[in-house]
Amino acid sequence: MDASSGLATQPEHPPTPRSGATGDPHHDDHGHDHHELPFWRKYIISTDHKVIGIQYGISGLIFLFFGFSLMMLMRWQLAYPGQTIPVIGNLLERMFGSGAVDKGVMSPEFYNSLGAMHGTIMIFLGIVPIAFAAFGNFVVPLQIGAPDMTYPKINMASYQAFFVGGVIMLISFFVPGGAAKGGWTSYTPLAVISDKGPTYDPFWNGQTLWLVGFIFLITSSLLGAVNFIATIIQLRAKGMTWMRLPFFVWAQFVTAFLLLLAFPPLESAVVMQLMDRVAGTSFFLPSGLVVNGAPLHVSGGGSPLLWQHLFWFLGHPEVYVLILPGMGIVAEVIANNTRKPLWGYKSLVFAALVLGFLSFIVWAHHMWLTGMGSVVSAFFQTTTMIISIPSVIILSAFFISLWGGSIRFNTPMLFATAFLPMFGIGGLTGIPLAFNSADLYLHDTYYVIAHFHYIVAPGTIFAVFAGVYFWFPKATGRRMSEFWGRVHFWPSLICMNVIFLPMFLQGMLGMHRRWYDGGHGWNLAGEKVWGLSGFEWNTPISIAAWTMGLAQIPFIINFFWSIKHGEKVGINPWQATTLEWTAPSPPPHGNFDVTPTVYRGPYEYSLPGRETDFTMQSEPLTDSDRKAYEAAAAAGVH
Amino acid sequence: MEIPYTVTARPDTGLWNAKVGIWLFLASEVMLFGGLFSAYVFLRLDADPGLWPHGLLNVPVGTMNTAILIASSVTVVLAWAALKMRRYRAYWWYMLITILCGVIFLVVKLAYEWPQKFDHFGAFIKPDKLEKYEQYLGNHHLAERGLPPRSEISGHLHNKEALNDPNAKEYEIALDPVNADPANPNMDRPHFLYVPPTDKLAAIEKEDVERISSFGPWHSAYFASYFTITGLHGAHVLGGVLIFIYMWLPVSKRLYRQNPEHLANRVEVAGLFWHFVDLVWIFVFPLFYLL
Amino acid sequence: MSSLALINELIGMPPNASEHGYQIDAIIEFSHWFMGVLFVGWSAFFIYVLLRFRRSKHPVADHEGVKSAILTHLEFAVVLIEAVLLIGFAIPLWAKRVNSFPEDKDAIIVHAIGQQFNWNFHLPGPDGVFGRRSIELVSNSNSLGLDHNDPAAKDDLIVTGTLHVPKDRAVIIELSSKDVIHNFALPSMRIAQDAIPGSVIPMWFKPIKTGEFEVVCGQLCGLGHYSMKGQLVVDEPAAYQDWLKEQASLAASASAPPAAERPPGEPPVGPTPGTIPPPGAPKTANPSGAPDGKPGEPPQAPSPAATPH
Amino acid sequence: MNETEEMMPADGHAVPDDHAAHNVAKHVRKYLLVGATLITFTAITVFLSYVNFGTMKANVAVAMLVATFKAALVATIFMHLSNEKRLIYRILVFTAFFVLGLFFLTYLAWYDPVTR
Ligand code: HEA
Ligand code: HEA
Ligand code: CUA
Ligand SMILES: [Cu+2]
Repeated sequence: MDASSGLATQPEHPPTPRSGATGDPHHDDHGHDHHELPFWRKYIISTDHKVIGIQYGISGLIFLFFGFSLMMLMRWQLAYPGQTIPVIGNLLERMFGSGAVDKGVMSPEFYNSLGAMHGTIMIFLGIVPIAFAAFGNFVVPLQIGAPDMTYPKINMASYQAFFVGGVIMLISFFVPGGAAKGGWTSYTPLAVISDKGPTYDPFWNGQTLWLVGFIFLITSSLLGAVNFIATIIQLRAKGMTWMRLPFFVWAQFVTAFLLLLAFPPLESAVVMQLMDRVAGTSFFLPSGLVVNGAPLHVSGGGSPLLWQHLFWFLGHPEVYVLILPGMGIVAEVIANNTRKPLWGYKSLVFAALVLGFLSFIVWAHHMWLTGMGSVVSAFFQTTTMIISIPSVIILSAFFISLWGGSIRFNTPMLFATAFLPMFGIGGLTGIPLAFNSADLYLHDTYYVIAHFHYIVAPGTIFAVFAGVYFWFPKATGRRMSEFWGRVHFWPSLICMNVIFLPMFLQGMLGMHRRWYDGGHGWNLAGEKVWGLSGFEWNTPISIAAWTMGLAQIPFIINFFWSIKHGEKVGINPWQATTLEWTAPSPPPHGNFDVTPTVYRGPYEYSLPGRETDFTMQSEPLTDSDRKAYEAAAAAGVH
Repeated sequence: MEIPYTVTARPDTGLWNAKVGIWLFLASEVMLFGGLFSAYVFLRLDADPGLWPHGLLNVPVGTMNTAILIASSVTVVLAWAALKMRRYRAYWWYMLITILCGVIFLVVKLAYEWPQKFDHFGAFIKPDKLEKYEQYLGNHHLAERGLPPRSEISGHLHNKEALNDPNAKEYEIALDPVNADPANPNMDRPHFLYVPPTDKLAAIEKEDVERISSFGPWHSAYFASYFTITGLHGAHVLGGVLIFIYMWLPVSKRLYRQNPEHLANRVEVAGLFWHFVDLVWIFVFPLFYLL
Repeated sequence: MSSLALINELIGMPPNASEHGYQIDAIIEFSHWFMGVLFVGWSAFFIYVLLRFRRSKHPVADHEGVKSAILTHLEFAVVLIEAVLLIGFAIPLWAKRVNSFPEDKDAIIVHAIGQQFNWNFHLPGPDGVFGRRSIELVSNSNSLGLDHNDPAAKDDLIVTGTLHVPKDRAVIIELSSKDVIHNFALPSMRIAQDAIPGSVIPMWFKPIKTGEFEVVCGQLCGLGHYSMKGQLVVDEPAAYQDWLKEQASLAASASAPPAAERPPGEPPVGPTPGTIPPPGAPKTANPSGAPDGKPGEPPQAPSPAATPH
Repeated sequence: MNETEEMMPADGHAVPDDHAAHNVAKHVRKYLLVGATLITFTAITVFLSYVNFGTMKANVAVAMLVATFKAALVATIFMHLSNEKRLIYRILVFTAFFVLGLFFLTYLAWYDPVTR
């Protein structure tokens, strides 16, 4: 498997050749309307979709890493409960106070904070900003041949809102009582009454800041979503018809709609919970609560389930927000590295749309055990089953796309291929969860944890890595080291599975989530399975998780090193067909020297009877092409 | 670098960018208020029958505000029409009226309606003490009429200091008509004109009171949703007013000179937002004031 | 149906101890078979393709790729199987769970009330009538606010942490909560249900094995969540009667407040960090019936012996 | 309003020759009419709220009916939905579907609890 086989180090000859197509980052200012800008205008408050995309990407990766670090702490507590955290134990105590870490031992509150914030940060500050905002911002306008987003200023505002939200989330670690402890789901009443001790400060406490931060994050996502949809609708280049859009653009389009329509109900719920915490309302507090043996003096008359409905109304679409961009990236990488068109492009697009549509009417499958009658549960079980079909279609289409290809295994392709079975495992294990009779047993166990981590961690994160390696040359004009890419890939793949496979076993034993003691207090966790008892499995898992951390070092170094010192490449190093590869790398303000015109579909690889095995979307049709397409249309292919 | 279709419509969609954007934004707004309203429905269905507060708001004022918002909606379209017909002066006047309407709406809400609620108190009597206050609650009559019992005695709290004074023994409340004359069936019906508390004083012992609170958001699920939804709506009104002020200031004249169609588009977009705010109020008004 | 439970056993599902449990096991088993087949099938295809069509082996890709309609067939098969699992198993199973509760007369009815961080059980006593509970009466000595003036409450029993039930008799548990949402999960009985403050939700099962079973709190409920452990002891009917008598006599001499009480305000204490035995530490079985996961006391180390086989 | 004192925009003529402007002129009376109708119906709602239609459900239904009618007027006339581009209808149809789902399903979930 020759790594750099497909890597053209000489610039290709695109329809619109350009002199300064070297990777020198200072070229990215050949704006048509203005010249040298001060640094802060160019990189801090820029309205250029590429800069904003990169801002999102870097911040997202850092948050991702931060969320990962939180989890590595949790893994210590799970593997060696109640033992002093080595090396950084005292440091943590000084940072977060003895309420969180006492003599190097983490407290239950702190563990819950870590869990909740790990989930929140990974999803809302890690994956969404990277997979949706970063790649979306950088790639989509380029792929549809647009000069920028429709509303550049709103785009900038979106990033700034995200940034503020993120900062608020971080601050919340350092307020009295620590960050939010109610899980990323913030179920009420727990979330409403948390921190409400005698020293309760209505604003400076973890849960309230979590809510405030969320309002910013939601605003950011909404602004982004509006921008994406409008851009894709309005700014497609001449000839870029809907059915010529790269699948990645379709994925982003559906994702944007999910955010646009699913986030607002959560925003309303967040506002209500905020009212509950600061204005003394009781939207989510029923009458007659007795906390710590003392009756709670609130008006009552609220409903805890109301929160769950509004949260999961976002919650489920959100999970497809996490996976769809990943699928989009994988689609691009696979098509490019199998050197053949994606199989069943139409059905892929259709499946993505159906997926988006259905994801709005399945949310109660997270609430099977809240006392749901047979009618409603039958409805939601059915919709949940149906929604798994489009996923099967998408994944199967990817698998079949491999057939007949000439697969080159460069780093992006390695991550993309790994994505398929990993998502497969995660997705398939969603099926038993979808039957609420089976979920009776599996609910809230590590089986659920394993289910979704298989999708988001070795799934989405791998897709993200694939995307980073794939579009890095476009953003910088240089590419990341193939060798270190492999050093990054294989350990990551192995660790991911060592981490998450055993969690299925733990879940089947009945070990539950959010257990501070990792199951040591429980007989059911003492049962042996495959040689180790349920809680003994925590140790290998944790070790793998830390090794995973080490495995990221090559990536981080490779990433930053390559920005300046990576091997220079031409504007189309992967010999890809989509429009972004016709723009100079890095593309200037305004992207294209000559606004491209599109003549053909996105994945015209290995067209018979050509000297190159790829044909750019912007390459005019020859007569032979025309005949070929007509023949194909007649034969009903494409 | 020029972004296409900011003023002229894209041929195949027939729309200019901002038009697409505002409608997408409004779609998300629909979901936002949809969430709040579904919460309202959810809580109201959950509430024990008959105990959902009723007729506590000032209907004439609410009606007036509704009329004002509708009027402002009219003036916004007229302003836009004026621009289309290139009558800047008319546009300027219509815009001014719109802004004034918005401001009046907000003032009425924040300076009149809300404060009125905050110094109106209700005391919830403990279940086992209800009998003692029968003269104010009239639960026997309610029972005869097949209505659920009530536990709240409301009105003007004379001795506010009693609220957080530990050795104060009782609350003095100037009763609302409902409690002043509980046996009278047409007292617990909402009245079109706001009926002030009577001068009939009631002394209520503190330890008989489960909870006493002003008619603020903490009073009940009803007021919680009332304040949250009208608050959020008010925020939208404020936003709209600010945008309109910007479009009304001289800067707009400059844009008008360069490219009147562009200004017209902006006004149309802002107007769409304003109409939506109006539209939300059209549902808020009956749900909270009338039902 | 242990004949079926291959995968379940393989991946460590503990033995079932309730009448309906085998159905739950069956649906999990079936779906795992279904998933397994899909997974193995696809993986085989996957690996074969990766090897056969790698560039060094297959330098020139063909533009068309697969033309056959296998995918549609595959989809159809998947849809079919999912439909069978859904309509044939899942939906009727749940309907049975929630629509056909046993008659009161041939069931044991218990009120279980969750609180941070333990379970309180309220038994009606011989008269079979539950006494009135109201939060006005909640106090340190009366955690559930049972109204002792209510004649029905005279013979009621309040037990904390551990509940005994007889074998082969349906148990109906009416779940509610005092503070936050908990979840009354009985893995070995294949039953679980959220305990949601402000509402009372019934659940039922029929134990078919004697022994001690752990009650897990399956919903994050605060810092003591991980130690919120209840105990379900399934006795032979005779032993169960003895337990009732014992409890009754205890209640009669109701002096000491229930073990689970703590003065209001004082934060609930989970196991103090550091007292949790490291992996491989000697395991001691639970003294039978001792209320487990009692705040202030570190949860006992697990003991494989405690769950019967 | 006097045309001559109108300020001329850059593009020269006070009224652009595209017929859109003329249509607009025609619409103005309609806008005023709709405004009047809306205010009348506000009055009607208030009046109806003092009429008891038997059950609470009925009262709510009536009030919501009137409100929906008013909302429809605003949307179709003021917001020009009576003749918009297909794209916008598409967006709104989806939104409407999901918001109804939100209402209906939360209602169902509340309506069908586990009891015995
Ligand atoms: C990106 C994230 C993501 C995705 C895509 C999914 C996809 C699915 N999820 Fe998951 N889910 C989560 C993230 C995700 N989920 C999260 C975060 C939670 C927990 C939330 C919390 O409580 O904290 C959760 C929880 C969760 C629950 C609640 C469990 C519980 O709390 O008790 C349920 C129940 O129905 C469920 C079901 C499903 C189903 C049916 C799918 C389906 O869409 C899956 C469809 C996919 C397939 C069917 C795979 C098809 C592939 C093939 C057929 C090819 C196979 C090939 C090979 C293996 C080589 N999920
Ligand atoms: C997108 C979502 C996401 C992701 C990616 C992850 C990733 C991981 N998660 Fe997380 N997790 C959640 C979402 C996620 N998780 C959620 C929602 C919960 C539930 C929370 C709750 O209970 O409320 C949870 C809970 C959860 C638990 C259960 C805790 C408990 O219930 O007590 C555990 C336990 O092991 C865990 C582990 C892990 C591990 C080992 C990873 C690993 O896969 C981590 C892998 C991460 C990386 C490899 C990042 C590498 C980053 C870089 C390399 C950046 C490079 C930086 C630069 C270039 C600047 N997670
Ligand atoms: Cu109770 Cu968790
Ligand atoms: Cu889901």
